[in-house]
Amino acid sequence: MNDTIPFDNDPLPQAEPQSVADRLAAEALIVDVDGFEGPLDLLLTLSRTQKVDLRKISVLDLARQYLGFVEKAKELRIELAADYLVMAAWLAFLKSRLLLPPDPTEDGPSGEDLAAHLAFQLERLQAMRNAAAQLMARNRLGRDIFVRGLPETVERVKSVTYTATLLDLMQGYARIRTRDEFRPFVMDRESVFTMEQALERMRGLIGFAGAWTDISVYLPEGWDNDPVRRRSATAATFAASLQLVKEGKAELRQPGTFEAIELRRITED
Amino acid sequence: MNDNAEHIGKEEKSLFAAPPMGEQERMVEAVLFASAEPVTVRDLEARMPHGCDAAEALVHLRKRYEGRGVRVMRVGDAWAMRTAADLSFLMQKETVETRKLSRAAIETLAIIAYHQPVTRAEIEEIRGVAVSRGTVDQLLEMEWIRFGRRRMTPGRPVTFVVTETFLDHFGLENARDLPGLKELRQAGLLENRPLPGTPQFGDGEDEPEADAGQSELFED
Amino acid sequence: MNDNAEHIGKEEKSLFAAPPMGEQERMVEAVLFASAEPVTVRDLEARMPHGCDAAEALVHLRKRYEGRGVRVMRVGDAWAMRTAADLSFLMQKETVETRKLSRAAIETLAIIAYHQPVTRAEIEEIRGVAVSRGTVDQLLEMEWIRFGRRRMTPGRPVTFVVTETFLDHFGLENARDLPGLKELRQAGLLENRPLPGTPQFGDGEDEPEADAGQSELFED
Repeated sequence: MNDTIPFDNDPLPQAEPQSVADRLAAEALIVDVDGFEGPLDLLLTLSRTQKVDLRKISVLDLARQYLGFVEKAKELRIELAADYLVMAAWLAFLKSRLLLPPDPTEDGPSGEDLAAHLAFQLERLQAMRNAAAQLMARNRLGRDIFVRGLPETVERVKSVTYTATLLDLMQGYARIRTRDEFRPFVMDRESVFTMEQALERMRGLIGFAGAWTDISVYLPEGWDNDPVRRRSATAATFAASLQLVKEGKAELRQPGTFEAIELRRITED
Repeated sequence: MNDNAEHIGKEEKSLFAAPPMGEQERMVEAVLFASAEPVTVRDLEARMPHGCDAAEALVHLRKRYEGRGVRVMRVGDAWAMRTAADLSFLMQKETVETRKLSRAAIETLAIIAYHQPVTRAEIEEIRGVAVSRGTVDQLLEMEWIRFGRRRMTPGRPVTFVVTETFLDHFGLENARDLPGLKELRQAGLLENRPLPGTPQFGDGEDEPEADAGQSELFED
Repeated sequence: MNDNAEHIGKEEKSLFAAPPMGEQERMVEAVLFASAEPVTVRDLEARMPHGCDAAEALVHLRKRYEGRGVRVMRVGDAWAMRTAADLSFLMQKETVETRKLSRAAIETLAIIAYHQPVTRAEIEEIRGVAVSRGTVDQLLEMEWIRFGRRRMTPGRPVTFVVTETFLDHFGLENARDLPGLKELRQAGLLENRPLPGTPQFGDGEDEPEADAGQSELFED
């Protein structure tokens, strides 16, 4: 790359463009400064005045042109954005590096390396611009190429498949067939005489029990024929009797094992 | 000629002969493809270079698409391209979702399988709950049950039986292969012991009925 | 066979041979024809009967439409039918007014297309100017670019890549077909060359990823 940067011994120390046409062009550039997309864009435009392949561009010339442009802008009191000035400073530095013989004590990249990089950046930007132009010039959808005018939408059909296994089936059947066996326990109220019922009945009757009386006398009517009903009524009446004894309203006695249980009221005096 | 036609503007073209029929056919093809609505012959010709015969191009185009996945169709007095009717299934994206049959459906199905032929009233008696129309319809639709002979009782109620599809699905040779209550119990599907004296289906008493069912299982 | 195939459910169909290639070609034709969007081979096969080879059917179909008014075009991993470019003069009616893109947007788009995956900093480095948020947003909104993988460098910057919509719009089969891509690469103009003397992150580290760029273009 180095050989592509000609070190012309340009006698003109200042950055003035060489011809009237160039000068006019530079002024046109300044007027148009807002139209540039940054310093690189400006450099690329300036490089066109060299009318050479970007690979053979004279970066030194370009730096001069740019610095001249910035000078001119200052004279015309045109405010340049900061990045234009940063580029100007950098190009001034590059220019000095390119013009002065390399200082062996200094490290860092040589002027040639920096110049080559700038040339590369310009070439790459130009290449991208060309590519963009080529891209935009392609046959484009909606302008040159067209899609189906009446697209058919894909209908989404959701179908549901139901499944069941033989086990499901058998379990289902088993569930139904055994429902009776599984039914919750419910007392058969028909044949049950509760203690509460017996107690209520006995409270009403106890007043008359001045003498010892067999508690079977207190069984409600109609509960002594059916054995199931009699059992329930007997148990309830006995439990109610115990309750009355507990309350101190009656006393109980049983003369002997399996003999009749007798009840008598306690008179309060 | 073909190349020329592309480089010469519309106005100049009219000075020359119309493009060859093959080219006209391509034009009609592209317009019909890209147009959002059917296009009349007049519209076609208005868009095509001077001297074109859209009607003739359409005849060729139509022939070209015969038997293809796309058809050239007449819509009123206009023309349009449409996908072939027999390929309409491609325009649907099917998603199949597998769901478990509801408990009501399984129970109804089980009763039909074990007691067929069985009437709706009998199913309700066994389940102890009304059988919804949807449940029976679903099973009919799945082709797991079908109507059997009418019962020769007052009202001549319709009966239900299971189908061959049902047997296929459950891997049964016939409905008699369904395990009886005894086997269900042995398999641990029934845990408690039955109350003494409760008549059991599939235990002896039901056999003749089940047998009768089988004979008419695949009647038509 | 054909008739049968239509009456048998999808699962059972797999037991039979796939439809003949001519039939498969018709199916692909119908699906591509009906869709305005490119359709992937995978989508095609998902919609076609089991055992179909959409890729092979596409080869036949593409040949069949060669030179027609409508073309079968590849767009990345997908396929679409589009009118032939030389017939655009017939389509004034269908022409879509595209939003005019700014010069910055066009350049940014080109840089993303040619350098993808590329970070915002890299775009700015190439253009020598900051990329405005609006420019990127516009391209994202048009679905011409999307976010790619994050770069494995400090800050894990996001990258941009072009989309299938981009390819479709510009009639590109894939991003490798970008005009002049090979020449640009050979000229070293797609390299991310750092300014001499400045340490650059991800030197070398990025190379394999940049290479992978083309292949991972349509990663999911």
